[in-house]
Parts: sequence; C-alpha cells; structure tokens
Amino acid sequence: MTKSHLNMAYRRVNGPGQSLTSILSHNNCGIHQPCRTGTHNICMVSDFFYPNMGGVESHIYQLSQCLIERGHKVIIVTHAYGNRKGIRYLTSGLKVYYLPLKVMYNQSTATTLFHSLPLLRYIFVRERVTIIHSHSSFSAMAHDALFHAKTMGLQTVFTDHSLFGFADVSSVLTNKLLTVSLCDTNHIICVSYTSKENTVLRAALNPEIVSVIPNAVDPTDFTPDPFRRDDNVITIVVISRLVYRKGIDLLSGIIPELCQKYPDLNFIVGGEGPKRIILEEVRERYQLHDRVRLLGALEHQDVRDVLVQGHIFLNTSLTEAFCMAIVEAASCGLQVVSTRVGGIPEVLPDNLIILCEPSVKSLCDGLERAISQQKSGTLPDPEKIHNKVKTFYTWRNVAERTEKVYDRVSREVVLPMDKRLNRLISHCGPVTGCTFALLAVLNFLFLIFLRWLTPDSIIDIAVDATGPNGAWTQQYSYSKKGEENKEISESR
Amino acid sequence: PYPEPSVRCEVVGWQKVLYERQPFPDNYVDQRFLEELRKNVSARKYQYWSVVFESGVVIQQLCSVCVFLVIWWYMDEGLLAPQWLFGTGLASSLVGYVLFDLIDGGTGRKKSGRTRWADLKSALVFITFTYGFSPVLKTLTESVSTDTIYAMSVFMLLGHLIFFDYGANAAIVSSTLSLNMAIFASVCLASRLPRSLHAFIMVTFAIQIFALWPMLQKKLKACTPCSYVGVTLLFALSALVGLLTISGVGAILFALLLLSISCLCPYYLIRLQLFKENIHGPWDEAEIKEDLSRFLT
Amino acid sequence: MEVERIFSDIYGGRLALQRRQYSPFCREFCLGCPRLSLRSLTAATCTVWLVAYGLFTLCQNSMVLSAAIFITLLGLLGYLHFVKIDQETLLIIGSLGIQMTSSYASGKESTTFIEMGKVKDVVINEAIYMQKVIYYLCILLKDPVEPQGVSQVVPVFQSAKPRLDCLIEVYRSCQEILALQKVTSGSP
Amino acid sequence: MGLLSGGAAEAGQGQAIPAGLLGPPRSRRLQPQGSAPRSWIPTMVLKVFFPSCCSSADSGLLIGRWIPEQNSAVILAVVHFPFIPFQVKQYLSEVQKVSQVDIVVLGTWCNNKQEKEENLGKFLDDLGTIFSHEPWLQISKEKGSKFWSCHTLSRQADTPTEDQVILVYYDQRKVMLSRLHPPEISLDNQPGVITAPDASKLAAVFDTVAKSEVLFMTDRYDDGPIKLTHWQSEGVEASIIVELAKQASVPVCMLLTGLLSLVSGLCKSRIFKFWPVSFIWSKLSTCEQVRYRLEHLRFVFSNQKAENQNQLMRKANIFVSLLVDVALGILLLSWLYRKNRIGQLADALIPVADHVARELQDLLQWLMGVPAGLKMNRALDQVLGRFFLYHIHLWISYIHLLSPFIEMILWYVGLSACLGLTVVLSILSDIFALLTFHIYCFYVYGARLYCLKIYGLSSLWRLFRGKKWNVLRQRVDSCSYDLDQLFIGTLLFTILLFLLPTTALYYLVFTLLRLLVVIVQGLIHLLVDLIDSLPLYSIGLRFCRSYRLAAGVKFRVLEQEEGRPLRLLMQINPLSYGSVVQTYRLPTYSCYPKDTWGSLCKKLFFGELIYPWKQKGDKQD
Repeated sequence: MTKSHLNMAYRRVNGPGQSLTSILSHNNCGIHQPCRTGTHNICMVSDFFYPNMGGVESHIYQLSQCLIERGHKVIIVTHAYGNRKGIRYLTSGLKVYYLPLKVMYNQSTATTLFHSLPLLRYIFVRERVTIIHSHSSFSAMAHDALFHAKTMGLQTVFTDHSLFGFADVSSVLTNKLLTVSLCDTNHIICVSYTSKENTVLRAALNPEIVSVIPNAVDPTDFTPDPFRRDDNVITIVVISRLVYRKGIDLLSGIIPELCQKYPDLNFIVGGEGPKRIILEEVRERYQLHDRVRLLGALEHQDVRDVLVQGHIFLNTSLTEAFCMAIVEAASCGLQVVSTRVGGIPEVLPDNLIILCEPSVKSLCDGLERAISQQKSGTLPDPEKIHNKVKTFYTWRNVAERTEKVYDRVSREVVLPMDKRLNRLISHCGPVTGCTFALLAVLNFLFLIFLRWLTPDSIIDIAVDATGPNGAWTQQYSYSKKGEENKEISESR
Repeated sequence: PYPEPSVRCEVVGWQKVLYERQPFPDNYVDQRFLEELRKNVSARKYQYWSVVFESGVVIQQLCSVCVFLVIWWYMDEGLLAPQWLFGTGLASSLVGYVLFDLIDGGTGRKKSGRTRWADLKSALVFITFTYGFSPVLKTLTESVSTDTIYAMSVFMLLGHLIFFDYGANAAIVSSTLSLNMAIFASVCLASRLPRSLHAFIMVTFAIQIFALWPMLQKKLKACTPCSYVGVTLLFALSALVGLLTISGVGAILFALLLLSISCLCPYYLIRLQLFKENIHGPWDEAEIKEDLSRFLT
Repeated sequence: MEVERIFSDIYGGRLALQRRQYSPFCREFCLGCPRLSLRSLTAATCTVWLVAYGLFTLCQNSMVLSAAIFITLLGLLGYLHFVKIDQETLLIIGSLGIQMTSSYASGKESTTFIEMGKVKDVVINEAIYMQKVIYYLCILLKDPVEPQGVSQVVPVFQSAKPRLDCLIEVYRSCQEILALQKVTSGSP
Repeated sequence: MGLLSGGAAEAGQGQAIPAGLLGPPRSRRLQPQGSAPRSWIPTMVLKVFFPSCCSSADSGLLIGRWIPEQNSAVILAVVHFPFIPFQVKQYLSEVQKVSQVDIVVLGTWCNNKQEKEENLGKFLDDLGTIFSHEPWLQISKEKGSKFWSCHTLSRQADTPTEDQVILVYYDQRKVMLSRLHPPEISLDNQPGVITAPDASKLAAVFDTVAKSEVLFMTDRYDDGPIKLTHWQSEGVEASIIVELAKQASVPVCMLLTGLLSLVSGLCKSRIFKFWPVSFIWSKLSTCEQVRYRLEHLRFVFSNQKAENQNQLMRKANIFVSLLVDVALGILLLSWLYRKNRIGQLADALIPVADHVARELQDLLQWLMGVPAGLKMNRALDQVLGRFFLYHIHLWISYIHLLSPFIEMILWYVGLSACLGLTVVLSILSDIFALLTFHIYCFYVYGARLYCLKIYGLSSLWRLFRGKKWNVLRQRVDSCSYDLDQLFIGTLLFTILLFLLPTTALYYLVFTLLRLLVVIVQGLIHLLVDLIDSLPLYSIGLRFCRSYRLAAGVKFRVLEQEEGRPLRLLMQINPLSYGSVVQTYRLPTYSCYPKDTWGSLCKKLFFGELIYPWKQKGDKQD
C-alpha cells in the first residue's frame, strides 16, 4: 500500500508542488495561521466527487468554490477513483483527498465504521477542521465521517440530496441507519421542502434543525442560443441517466405516440444507462432512426450544446429531490415539461413549466400543449426565460445561506460523550440505540489509542492553499517576483 | 443571523416554492409542514370468500404434491402395479386433453395457434426419451444414499411449491423453475424405484400431474369457477384419503394445513389490514400504472 | 561552515540535520536517522529465541536452536545491509546537479546523481503513506519530449521521513540555488 | 599557419559569442558578492574538468574541449614547454581531423615546484594573446598547498574571477573506458526518457574524452614535436595477446561461418519440410535448443563488425556463455563415460518406467473401487477404469519392445553433451516427456470429458432456471421454453449432475499427475534458460572492472578554503548487478505460460488444456 501511494504521488502533475513551493518560499506565517474569526475550516466528505459526474458532485464543487471565495478554508475528502489516489488541487486551491478505501457498491465505499478513522482523524487534525459537512445519504463515507467527527467532538452538517420511500424493506432499514447517523448531527440541509419533509420523517428529526437550501446552476454556463435550433421541426430534448427511476419506460411510450402523431417532431436523448436498450428497441420497431437521436453519455460541458438544439425539454423522472436538469433547460430558454413528483413543483414557477402526472397519456397531453404553443409562437422568448431563471438559483446565494448554517452550528456546543450515548439510546430505540452506543464507545477507545500512537503534536499542520493569504493566491506574486529577478539581471 | 419574521411576512405568508427569496429563515417550519402526508393510500379491502376462493390454487398445488408422493410410496412398496398406473394416467390425460378444448370451445387453442400434431409430437418425445433413459435413471443414484435422495427431493418439491405461479406478480415467481424442480425431484425419486419400468412410469406421471394438470386447472378456474371449486374439493379429498391409507397422523396434519390455508390465513389477512400504516407523500417514487409492453410488442 | 539542527520525523523520532555550505552554489544536507536502538534489537532477538525454545520443547530437536541463532544473525546482517539506512545526504551543486546518497548501517552507500539539465524543480509534496498523510521533498524531472511536463518524481529523504519544518529548511536553500540557476540560464 | 590555425581560430570565434554575452554581467556582478545569498547576484558557473593524472604535470598549456552551452571546459592534456605554437596548433588540428572533437588550447597550467617566478607567470599571460580563446583559463598550483587558484581572463573583463569556478577532477582512464548508461537504467525506468547527448553535460564530457583517444596514443618516449601529459603519458597500455587475437580472429571467423552456413543449409534442406518431420522437429525442445545455439554461433562469428557497443557486448556475452556451456557439457561427458555409467543408467531406466506404470495401475484400481468413500457411478467408473488400464497395458508393452535398444540410444545421445550442457538438459526433458506420454494422454482424455460435462451442465443449468445465453447482447436473458424442451433439459441435467463426480475425480487425479510432470519439465527449462540468457561477460566486467559499466557519476567534495575554487572529485557510479542483468540478458526462445495464476486455475476448473499452450495436444485428439 505504502509504495503504491508514494508512487502515485510521484506521478502527479506538479500543480500542487508549485503552489506549495510558492507558499513555502514566501510566507511561512501562512502555515501556522489560526482559524480566522468568522471564517470556518470546512471539510466536505462524500463518496461522490469528480471524476464521477452528477448532481451531488457539482453541488459539492460549486459550493466549495463559493465558500473559498468568501474566505473560508475548504477541503474535500472522497475515495480513490481508479488511478486517482492521494491529494489533488483543483481551481483556487481547493484540496481534494482521494483516500484509498475499498469501493463496495456503485461508488459507495464499504463501511466498518472504524477502518476509516485513522486517516480521517489525521486529516481533520492536520487541516484544523472545525466543521464536517457530509453529503448524500447514499455515501457510506459521509456517515462514517459524521460518526468519527462526533467522536472527535467536531461540529457536523449533513446535506441530503435524495428522496426515499417508506414502502419496502430496504427503505425501512436505510431509514433506521439514517436515524442513527443523524441523531446527533448539528444541522441538516435539504435541497427542497419536499426533501425536508421526507428527511424529517425518515430520521425522526426536529424540523427546526433542518434548513432548506436549494441547489443552483451556473447561469453563465447555460445561455440560450436560438440560432442553433432549426425551427422547421420541433425538437424535444431529454437528458438524464437512462435508468428506471428517471422514467425511461414512460419515455419509451411517449416517443412512438407523438412521433406517429406529429411528422415534424424529433427527439434528442442524452445519457447512458441500462434502459438504453428499451429506447433502441422502440426506435427499431417504429423506424425512427432519423428522428430519435441517442447521444449516449454526455460530458457536463456538452450538455448546454445539446440543450440549445431543442425547443422543449422533457423530464420523466419518477422521483426527484431537486431537479437540476429542468433548471438548466429553462436557463437555456427551453419550455420544460415535467412530471409532478418530489420537489419538482417547487423548482420553477408555473409559467415556465408544464407539470403532468407520471403517465404516458398525461405527459403526451402536456407535450402537445407545449408543441401547440410553440407552433402558435406563444412561447416566451428564450432570452426572457433565461433572464428570469438566472435570478432564481445562484451558487453565491447558496453559499451565503450555507454560511449562515455554519455560523449557527459553530455557536452550538458539541454533546459530550455521555450525553451523546444517552441521546443515541433514547432517540434510536433500545436495540439499535444500544448497539450503536456500544460502537460509539469502541470508536472513542480506538480514537484514544490512535492519539496515544501518534499524538496531535507530531502531526504537521497542513499548508492552507486557499484563503486570502493562501498558497494559491501567493503563487502569482511568486512568479511575478521571478519575472522581476530576470528583468534585473538583464537590465544590469 | 436570521431576519426575524417581520409583520409583512405574516401578510405575505409562506409559500412552498424555492425560486423566490422569502423573508423566512431557511429552517422555518410552517404550519403547512407535512400537510401532503397521506396514509394507507393503497390499502385494499378484501372480501373473505373471494380470498378463500383464490387460495384454491395453493390447495391444488399442495394436493398434487401430496398425491404424487402417495403414488410414489405405493409404487415403492410394490402395492401399485405400474401398468395400472400407466393406464389410468393415460386415460385421465386423454380425458383432460379433451376437456381442455371443450371448456372454452377451442378459442384458447386458436389463440395460441398450436396444432394437434405438435401436441402429438411432444407427447412422443416425452415417451421416447423417458423410456430410453429409464435404465440410466435406474442405475443413476444407486451409490448415493437414500436419505440424500429424500432430502434432495423434499427440498426440490418445496422449491416447486415456493416458485409456483399462483397468480401473484412477485419477483421470485418463476413457473419454469418450479416445473424443473418438480421434474428433478420426480427423477430422483423414480431412480429409487425397483425397476426401470417403474421409473419410466413415475416420471410420466410426474409430467402429467405437475405440468399438464395445472394448465387444465387454470382454464377451469377462468371459465367455470364453480366446477373449479368442486374439482378442488374432490382433489383435496382424494389426496387426504390417499394419505390416510399411509398414515393417519399425516392425513390429519395435512387436513389441518389445508384448512388453515384456506380459512385461517384469509381471516388473518383481513384482520391485519386494519393495522396497516403506510406513509405516502410527494416524495414517493411514482409507479407506472399502464403497461408499456404494448409499445414494444 | 557547518550547521547542525535537530528536527523530528513523522513518528516523533529525533533527526539531526547537518547543513554544510561549501560555496554559494554548493550545499550539502545530511540527515542522520536515529541509530539502531539496542532495545528493539534485543527484543527481536529474544522473541525469535523464545519461539525457537518453545519449538525445541515441543519437538526435542536441537537443530531448532541453532537454526534460530543463524536466522537471527542472518536477519541482522540483512537488515543492516539492505534495510537500515543510517544517513541520507542531499548534495546540491549549482549548475551541475543534485546528488542523493543514502548510506546503510553496514557502510554500503547507494548514490544517485541527477544533472541540473534534467531537474525541473524541487518541490514539497503530499502523499498518503500508511495511515498518515505526509509531506515529502521531491525532485521533479523534466520530460524531454515536452518541456513543460514532468516525466518523473524522485523522492528525497525517503527512509528518514522528516517533518515539514525540516523539509522547508532544505527546500529553501534548494530554491535559492535553483533560482540562481534559472536566472543565469534565462539571461543569455 | 593561417591555413592550419583556421580551424582553431574560427572555433574560438564561434565560442566567443555566447561567452562574450555572458562576460559583462559576471564581471560587474562580482562586486556586491559575499553578502547574504539573497542579495547575491549569480552568474553562470564555470566548470573545469581536470584529469587527476595531470595534477603533477609540469607547467604548460591546457588543451581540451570547450563546451559553451554548459560553460564548461574539459581538459584532456597538458602540453609542456618547450613548444612552438605553430606546431601545437598544427598538431591539434590533426587530432581534430581524426577525432571529430574540436580540441583547442584552453589556457595555461603553471605548476611551480620551486619558488614562484613571476616571469613565467607573465609569459603565460601573454601566451593568451597567441592562442586566442575565450575565456582564457589560468590554473596555477603553488608548491605545497593543494588548493589551486584558477583565473579566467576574458577580453572585455580583465578582472580574474575565483569562486565562479568549479574544479572537477576526473580519472581520465576510467572515464575514457567506461560507457555511461542511459539514466533510465539507474533511476527506476521511465520509458519516455531518451536524453540527447547534448542535453546531459556528463554524456558530452564522457564522449569528448572517449573520442579523443588519439590524443592519448603518444607517450612521452616517442619523439614528437610536442610533449603531452595524460593518463598514458607514462607508457601506452597494450597487450600482445590481444593484438594476436585480433589478427587471428578474422580467418577463424571466416572458417566457422563457412561451416555454419553449411550446417544451416543442411537444416533447411527438403527432408525437414515434410509434415511429420517438421512437426516433431518443432515440438522437441532439443531441436529448439540446437537451433538457438546455431543462431548464436552465426551471430558471433559473422564477419561484419559490431557497429555499436551494445552489439559488441552481446557478442561477448554470447561467446562466453557458449564457452561455459560447452565446458560444463564436456565435464558431464567425461563423468558419464567413465566406468560404464551409461549402462547403469539404461538398466535403471526401464524399471523406473515399469514402476511408474505399475503405480498408475494401482491408482486406477483404487479409483475403480470406492476411492475415499466417494459416491461414484459404478457403471461409468468401470468403463473409464478399463479404458485407462488398457492404455497402460499398451504402454508397458511398448516400453518392453524398446528396452534392448535403450542403452545404445543413451550412448549416442550422451555424445551430444559435447554440444553443451543445455543441449543435454533439453534432451533429458524430451526423454522425460516421452516416458510420461501415457500420463499426458490420460490427462487429455480426462480433460475433454470433464470439459464437455461442465459446459453441458452450465447451459442446462441456465435452462433449469428458465434463462438462456443471448449471443448478440452477450448476456443472460430470460426465455420461455416449451414443455418438452424443459423436460428433456431437466432429465439430462439430472443425469449429468449425478455423473459429474466420477469424471471430476478422474480428471482431478490425472491433472495432478500431469502438473507434476509439467513442473519437472519447467524446472529443467528454467535451468536451460538461465544458462542461455545469463550475460556472463557483463557480470564479469562489472565484477572486475566496475567502472566500465557506469550508471552515472557521483561527486565528492574535497576540502577547500575561502576564496579558492570549489574542488570536486568525480567518481564513476557503477551499474548495479540487477540492472546489468536486465540490460544485457540474452533473449531466449522458451515459451512460458502467458496466463496468470487466476486464469490458470480457471482453465483447470473448466477443463481446458493447460500445457502445452499451443497445439501439442493435437497428436492424440
């Protein structure tokens, strides 16, 4: 293990090296800076991060960027993706730890509740982290981090990005686990009111400690471009992962219906997944090869180019906490037709979206309405839509509201061990509560052992790459200085 | 740090939208919180007798397994001559074959478009293969101990009962698997019989009772429910009688089992419906009502 | 001119950093790891011998004991000759190159000399090592194919893993010398 | 003079340009020097590579090569007084013609043994005007002190500089003889790194010294116009044997090449083209080995010279390994043919084969019973057992048919030991393969049977679950079978399932036997490969003359005092044995298994033929 990681470290680009060189050569005071008043040292933990793509990933990234902009220190901890192990730096000195933990099931690490403690504790200590912010209830690592943070007496925030039913057995179990891991979390953030209700029910929480902070899109990435689409035909764009939860089966019913009805209707489907086969079968069966384009997996930067080719955006999801796709589409000036599920009704005002029931018939009606509007030209101008949507969701706003949560959390007191155990037992039912109380105690003992093994005093404090006097900002001055040197030597 | 809800925000009132900045803190809890919470949306009211009627399928299947075992026991003991069994089996299957077409006046056959020639062919295939393999079957498991065989066949028959298609659409239902398990069990048991002729006839009988008989049942149930009930009762009685000749206790236990399945279980089902508490809300994953297979086929 | 300072490695052990400056463009850093402690040595030996004695009591065969003695001796020799590094030296000669010498406890020395032409930069890097996240000094080698890229990263002080403050000290003087190098090669 | 000095002069001009650009900043920047390093304004450091053998030479001119892009001077030799400048220039230009290195006069060297006389000093100064070079070095060594002073004069700046100079002493002989290996051998390898010689200055220094070998051909005793000091000035190294060998090698090579071409022509002749012969020819490892050796011989004794060092090394390695091989072989030969060891061997051989066969028979008997209390299907068990027993019976009779000739065969085979130990070993492995042929057959039968069963079972199991393998989508689809299909499938499935243990057991036993044989053969092959591929010559070279194979250089800082130039000693860093072997190991023909352990186990489980990896099994199937 050792060797491999060192080797891995060698193979990295020298970006981080540069940044470190700069800071080390110029401000050694920058190393031992205390936590600035009013700003926090935040550690985002989640299994899902780049190179993996999705809503959670972009949320974490954008939020971190905006927080750094606002002067906080942010680091991200996730698990290793293939060859991408170790420590990387992203734009504006955002530091990402790719920990070498085993991946169990779709990009979520296996958890033993203990094995990740040594590394996480080392990171929390060396980065002087004050607030742990975990993301996504699917991520085992996020829950581990919450657990360990509580053991170490750090403040914790959790963001839930997904909705859960209560019907089947699996959801019952997951809800129980969520109850346990959230029962002593300081604050929870949900992306929509529906999601908040859902989370409050699942984890049996006090709704006062649950804030609703929606996702956002970067409106500059999604600008309309009416000339890219040809108005002789009407194009319907669908961009989502091709899985059951996204209602691809509905789509496979909608496509033949409408294509038989309207000869001048085209579909563009972006995304990849197990349900792709169904769409292909439909396309073959109804001879729609020239009218239904399956683009396959899309890079995030290509999404906009696909969106602007269409007039209408169709979202057939069966469940959504906060649908970013429709916001992006609306921001590109498309008329959005979507199913009325989850938090979608809260996302866009009624004049921008046509909500339907999750059935082929209702969706077809909605689409026909949109088509007729399009034909009669009563749809508003894309630019107008864009300018309107632009004001709705911005990452800066998200960052501000999240910052408020941090401020509030940092003023709270962390439960001492005994209170924590009591809370666990009283809050999570006798059996589960006692089990996890025991685990918590074991974890605490493990932590003490680790502290004895490597005291905090011999852990190097990490160089702060972000912030006003961080390495990243220093770097430019460094290079400029180099320039000056050169000039001097030439001038003489 | 939060702007206290001022006077005008009572005027404005909170609304459940995300795209507007509202003068409330992010963790504001309105009285409309959880108003869309529903309970027991999909709870169904069951009629007792309909449930009992539906449970007929299970009874039938249990009885056919029981009959099969009884017959096997008789042949193993040598109390039943294979020729006799073969004759009755042949006769009953012929009768069943005729009935199969009479019941719905041959509409089903027209729909499936299966010719009699195909039926004859598969029948011939059965006979020839079983007859050809019966010597092999005879010597197949002689080195394996009898208990192993019994355990295996019991296990297989249980599997057959579990995976059988009782008309509920669940994930584990697989009629193919259940039929195969039944055949496997029958082959195992047949290999224990004294002679290869016995084995051959046992396997044929297994085909009749596990493969052909359920088809006929399905049709009966669909077309003439009352006659179906009658047949079920008859079949159950015959199975009980057969079991009674072997062991009284077994017969009593079996009878209790049948009773509980046909009467007690429905009662409990209806009782337990009252305690059902199922939370629903906008967060639920919407299920697709209409079948979409029509677009593909 | 020789300066000696005391630092600690990532395990909290004591490290002595000797810094010799021969000339403005030639410096030597000599990092002495803690010597082989008698306690651990005796502990290892005793454990092996106890195990051997246990075996001996089980199977009355004196071969076990002699084998144990041989094993300990060979193990010690091997350890001293191949594993235990007493001293790591980093010699930087401006406009000539960087030389890394690691001398084993047995006196064996292994040297690597990297010419200045190949050195792109000397940086401090982070890596995940066992259950720790450590800093380490490393030399980035130029990629001959495309000059901006880095073909390879060579770690320095690999056996004695000094902490950040020690690395910073070494790193600074490296940067000074490299800076001279860069400026002069840049000017004509 | 004009004509002849042209080269040197224009060379001087050529190099004067960059140096001239460098000149002014350096000279001016010197003044603030000495304060804290931060404020110290740097200059390009001048490196002087000085041969340690010249350190005691009398005063004179330093001749060598000036490498402007690295601002370093490689001093090759010292020209002593008295000389006539014209002759010096002439001589240098001649040397230049021969060795494509532009050797010029770099400066003066004054080694004042007795008390320092300044007239010599100023004489040296105005030598600089005769031999124009930029910068003009002045290295001088006082009596007693080991710290030298080194001045560089440049036309623009007349102030001599001290501490911008590094004196690097090098051992001229070693540097000339050693060859610098590309660094990616010494560092852990990185495929992309191929350094052009000018990129790395050390390579430049090395090949400068290596090329100007001509310069070192004159020692002080031959009466040339000028006297030089360099590593051979005490007398040129040469050995008569080497010369003789060089003379003799050519005709020998001619002769052997002729023979070899004859032999190879014979090998290529028509008889070996026909199917069975060529097939067996390709299967026997002896033939492989012999062919391999023939190739080696042809390579070694080919008349065309080895164009580069690698080729030469390779030739030497092959030659040495051949010699060692043959020597070992002859040793063995002499041991074998003493007091009728062949006869004993032959007598021992037949009983061994018999014994093996008998053991196999017992094994089969055991299998036909109830082995280890396993539940086997008796009928199948009997059938298989009888079949194999008959096979063994055939085998034994064959062996006995063969027995009278064994000794003779061995005797002739033994003669082949003079071709080398490897040939004998490969013959041994072939004999072993022949003697265990029956095991091989058993293995193949068992494997085929087992393989059939496994595949049948797997597909029938899919049918049993109501699935089927979709070939187009490469996945398992669910599918609805007809009643009769299901019935027959399940019937067969049951039968196969109950018959599986029997076949599996036979397969297992014979696979284990086969593996045993394969392992033995593999060990023999390993030995052969070791002898074939070990680069003995290189290893010997590394052992005796470690500087000949240089991984790089290492520097030692000699002790020094303020204001004097920095003195380094350049030593050669020898290549490690491991990298020697992996650089020079000779390619071998042997076919090792390509598959990993996991895939091997998978193959074993599914009953595919594991060895030979190609079509050696076709003989029976």
